[in-house]
Amino acid sequence: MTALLPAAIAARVVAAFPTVEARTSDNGQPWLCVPAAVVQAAGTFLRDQPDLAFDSLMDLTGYDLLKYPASPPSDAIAVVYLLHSLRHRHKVTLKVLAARADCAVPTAAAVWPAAIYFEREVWDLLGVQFTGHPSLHRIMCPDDWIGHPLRKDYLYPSEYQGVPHLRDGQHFEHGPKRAGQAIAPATPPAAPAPKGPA
Amino acid sequence: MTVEAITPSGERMQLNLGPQHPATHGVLRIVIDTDGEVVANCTPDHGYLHRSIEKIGECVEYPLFVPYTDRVDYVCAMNANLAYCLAVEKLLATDPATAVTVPLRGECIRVLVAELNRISSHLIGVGAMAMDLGAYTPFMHGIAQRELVNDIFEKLCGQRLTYNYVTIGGVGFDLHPSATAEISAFLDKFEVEMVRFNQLITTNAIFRERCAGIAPITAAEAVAFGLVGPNLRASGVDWDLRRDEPYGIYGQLAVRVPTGQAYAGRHGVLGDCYDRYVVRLLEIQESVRQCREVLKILPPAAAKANDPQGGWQADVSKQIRKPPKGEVHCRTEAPRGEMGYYLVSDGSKIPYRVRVRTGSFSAAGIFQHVMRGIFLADVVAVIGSFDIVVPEIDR
Amino acid sequence: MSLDTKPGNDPDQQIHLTAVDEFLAWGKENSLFYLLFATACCGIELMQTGGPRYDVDRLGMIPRATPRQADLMIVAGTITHKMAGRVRTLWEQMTEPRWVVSMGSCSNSGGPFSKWSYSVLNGVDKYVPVDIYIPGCPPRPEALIDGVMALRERVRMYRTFGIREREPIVVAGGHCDFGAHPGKDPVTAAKDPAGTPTAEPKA
Amino acid sequence: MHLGHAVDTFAGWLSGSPDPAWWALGLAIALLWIAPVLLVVFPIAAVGQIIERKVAAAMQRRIGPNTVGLEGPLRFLCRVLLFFLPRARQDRALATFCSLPVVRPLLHLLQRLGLGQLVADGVKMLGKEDIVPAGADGAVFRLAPYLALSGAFLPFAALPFTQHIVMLEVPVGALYAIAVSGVTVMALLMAGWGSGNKFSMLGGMRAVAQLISYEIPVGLALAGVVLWSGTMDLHAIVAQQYRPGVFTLLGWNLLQSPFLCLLGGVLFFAGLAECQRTPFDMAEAESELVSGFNTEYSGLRWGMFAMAEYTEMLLIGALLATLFLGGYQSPIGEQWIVSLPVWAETPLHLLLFVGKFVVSLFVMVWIRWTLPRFRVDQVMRLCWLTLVPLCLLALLGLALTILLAGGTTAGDAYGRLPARDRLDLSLPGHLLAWAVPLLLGGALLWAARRQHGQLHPHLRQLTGGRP
Repeated sequence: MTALLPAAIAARVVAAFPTVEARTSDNGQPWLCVPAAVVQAAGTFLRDQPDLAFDSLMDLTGYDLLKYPASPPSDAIAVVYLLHSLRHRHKVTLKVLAARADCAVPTAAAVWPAAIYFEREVWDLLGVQFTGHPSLHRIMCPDDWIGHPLRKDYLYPSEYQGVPHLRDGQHFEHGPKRAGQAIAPATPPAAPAPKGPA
Repeated sequence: MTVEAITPSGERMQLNLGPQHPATHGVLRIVIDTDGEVVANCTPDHGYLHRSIEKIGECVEYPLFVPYTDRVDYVCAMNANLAYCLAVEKLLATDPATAVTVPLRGECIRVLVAELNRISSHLIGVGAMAMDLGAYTPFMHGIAQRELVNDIFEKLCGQRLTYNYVTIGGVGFDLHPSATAEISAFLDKFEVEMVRFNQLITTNAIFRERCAGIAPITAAEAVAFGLVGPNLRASGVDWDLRRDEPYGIYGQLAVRVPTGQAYAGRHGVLGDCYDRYVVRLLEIQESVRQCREVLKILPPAAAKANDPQGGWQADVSKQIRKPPKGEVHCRTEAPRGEMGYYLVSDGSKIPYRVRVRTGSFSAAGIFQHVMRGIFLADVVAVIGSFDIVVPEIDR
Repeated sequence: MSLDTKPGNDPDQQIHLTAVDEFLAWGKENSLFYLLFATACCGIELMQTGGPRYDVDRLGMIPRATPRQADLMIVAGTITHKMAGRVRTLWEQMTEPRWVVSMGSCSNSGGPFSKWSYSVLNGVDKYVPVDIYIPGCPPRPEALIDGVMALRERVRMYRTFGIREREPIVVAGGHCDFGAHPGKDPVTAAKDPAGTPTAEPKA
Repeated sequence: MHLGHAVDTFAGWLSGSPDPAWWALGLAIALLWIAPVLLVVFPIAAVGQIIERKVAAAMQRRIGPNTVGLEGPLRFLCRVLLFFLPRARQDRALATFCSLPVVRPLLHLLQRLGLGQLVADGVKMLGKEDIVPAGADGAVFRLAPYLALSGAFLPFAALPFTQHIVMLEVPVGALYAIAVSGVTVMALLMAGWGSGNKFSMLGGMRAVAQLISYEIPVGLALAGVVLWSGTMDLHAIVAQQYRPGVFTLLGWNLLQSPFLCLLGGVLFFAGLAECQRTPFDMAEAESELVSGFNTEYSGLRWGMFAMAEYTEMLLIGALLATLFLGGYQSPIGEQWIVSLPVWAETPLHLLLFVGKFVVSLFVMVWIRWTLPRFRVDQVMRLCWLTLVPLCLLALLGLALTILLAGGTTAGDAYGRLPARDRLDLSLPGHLLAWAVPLLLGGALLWAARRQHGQLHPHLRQLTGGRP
């Protein structure tokens, strides 16, 4: 039951997987930048090594780096794995920077079954394709929803199944110009707004 | 007897449980393949209450997001506020220039209201499970007790359900003068009521028979599927963030952690529905004890709000406008398990990314794995035993 | 037993009912079974209203699980776009003398989520004709009971055998028009889009 | 003398000739013959729904319906009776009538008791839209409520309300009651199938499984009483339970033998299952099947199902009273009542009989609001693995008791002389007849409790020491 320091964990992982790179965030939080190809192997390694024993996946989430003020600005989507070991009481953060064009990351569902639901949410809200996931389909938005809402360049829908999203032609005059909430141009309603579910 | 043998796939039909159904605690829909009595497979369908709270996190300044955390888990809004405020304070603490120290009285009030809200949240969880199995009276007694907690919170911060009371740097208002007397009076009366509640339903033979040995979850499965809180402790895993990763003044309180021990007697299995039910009841008793402990170490109120000893709210207006750039992960023990916030800040006064990880989300993740081969009537018991709240799943 | 005027009930709206209409309306008014339809935070307040302290059972209101046996649908909580179709189906499955109370600002107009949320429906009256709007987030049980009292005004004027008009009134007084919302006129808007037999209430 | 004579004399008096005309007979039947059911059972079943809501509210620290007064129906009567007055005057007349010294407290009491709510619910159901779902099997869907009501009301024909008031004097009254109450099974299946809805179908199938299997224990419990009293005629059974002396209570079948006591309990619980009351109400389990077989019913049809359920509860209470609790006889001082003239004795007996099945209605409502419900397989296991064996054991015990007491002599045609009259048990005989079964039962219970009732030590801490 010995809690390893983050540096020691990073050293162990880098020793086992040379392509992994140990970095620290802007406010000093250490994390490991893992290339997509190595994620599953690194996951099983972290879970099965007796002195690491990362059996509990605290959280698996992601965020869009498009508008993050980094020195080499990147438009990748970061998939974050927050791991914790119940036995040794130590934590580690893995990040996979998936390219925006065809962001695909191998699934971690085989390593931690908890990842099944987390990955479905990241696919639904950020559009990261998890290859090998047992049932990758939208979990939050309706199945016929267009776009992935948590991306920074996401435009709000003007209507859904014929029912206007906003109230009576209201629009975001002083609404959230922040974080890209400009409203998508309303598709000219061909027929009078049909009512009720399609 | 494999599931295939019990319900050959030819005779199955699809049954819709929800999204508007008395037993699904809100708008959760579960499509069940069953032959009428035995469930062969179930696929939960979420998103009916997806209010895009994480996207709102990217549009609203730090302090203005607190009312939305109430609505992530409205049954225990105080704990939800506390989780977010602790995460922001931890983000500010990563840069010594913007560090914030919460006055001691503010910390004590935070733990006091969090534990009181845990009691009222467990009352709904436990009462709803009894109602799903057909006993309406215990639910009404639970709601009667909840009203008393609502009265205390209403006098404290003017709201009955979504409080917006815990703020970044402390709590919104100080305790009104008669608060400590009222709370201890409520706790004494409440313990007598809980004994009657338990005599009515907990040791009832039919209730035990309905919950014993249903959907048992082993410790390894619970950890692998990411179960947290009472659902995890019911499987025998001795893990509670208030004791193992203490935040606020939980370090000074003696936190005792009840875990599942096959309470249902003959048919009972470790980690079954009855264990999850009893662990919540034991946690209610623990919360009552912790509230009394906090009332003892509560320092007297000082004149100024940001007095380090007797104050209740540190002044954070300067720090909150220029938070440090970077990310932080902070988790607290909410009644439905670990509520973890992953904040990414780009230095501006609006967070770059706010991610909420809740207990009900992983509980919903294990439904499909657990509900194979059980009876249709047990699906209701299993949903009730996980004490899920739909906005925690859908956010 | 004069009809004391309440906000939204201007005197020239008094209409005389025949004795039988009046008697049937008295029956409807005093036994409104509400549909168990709690989606979000207002659902918890709805349960508290049915609980021991406020007890709407005193007024003859008991929760019913199936839309067939419910007279009143209290939309308690946020309605998202994914859920909106179900609200419409539930409303269509309710049997005729039916009323809709929109409880809480989320169902009135999207509430705290109306501006920045992409998935919340701004107002349930885009899908179902609403009779009473109760502001509040969540409204107190007293506000809900006051809203039900205002609804009983309308139920008291319900003509079983005559033509019926529907005009939404806001509990907080003052008639505020919410603009042309498609759900306003049930007769024209209520064509059954799917046209499928409602064999199974998607309850 | 039973109602049939009364109907003939009344019809004869109406038409003036000993051979009554068809219309006089019809009118007499309508007024007199169905009076027990129409004037006694029907209103009490209606009031039963308000008893349920008031008792439930009392148990849940609520108040229950108390704000709905009777001004609606009174105003309607006032409009109809005083049609010649303008509305304002009619309202003023009604106001003065309502403020009379006696009327005002009475109306207030009825309002507080919830009678107004009862009328309001009924009136609302009248005005409710009555739809038949598109996918439903129309004829079956429409017929089901009437069958359910008839299945609940028919058995009351054979039950003796008092010595003189019984609708159908048949020598096999007990068998008739059980046979006719089988109709409700078919009604529930028709409702389940007719609604064309998956939830109703499930509810219907569960109802059929439960009702059919619980008719066996009810039948066996009945057989026990028939074995003991030697006859199926309900009149004779009630008459046998009379014992002179102050405590006629001791004559009741329930206290004759522990086996009969056991059969009484079995009849009550099997009766609970017959009318799908918690803890046996999975057929209309609120939380699982939305509302079971009556999911699709609305308006008056649903009201009929509710009325049938409450009438079924009253039926079980009446059967229990007739077979085990001395029918219309009072527990104490039946001698004095029997000596009263007919016009005084009949209302007293009627009141006693009604009192007994209203008490059983209250107990059923009490049980409903405390216990959770069983699962389907637990209900079946309880029926076939516990209730039926218990009944068989009790029947065996009864037969042995009668045999040991020299009840039947060779060549003696069974049934001519009720077993109880031949049973001249002396004091030690009675002690033996009671002691042995009680000891046996006590041992059985103690073993079961030791095996089942083990409470985990932590649970004692929750329930303050007492399980």
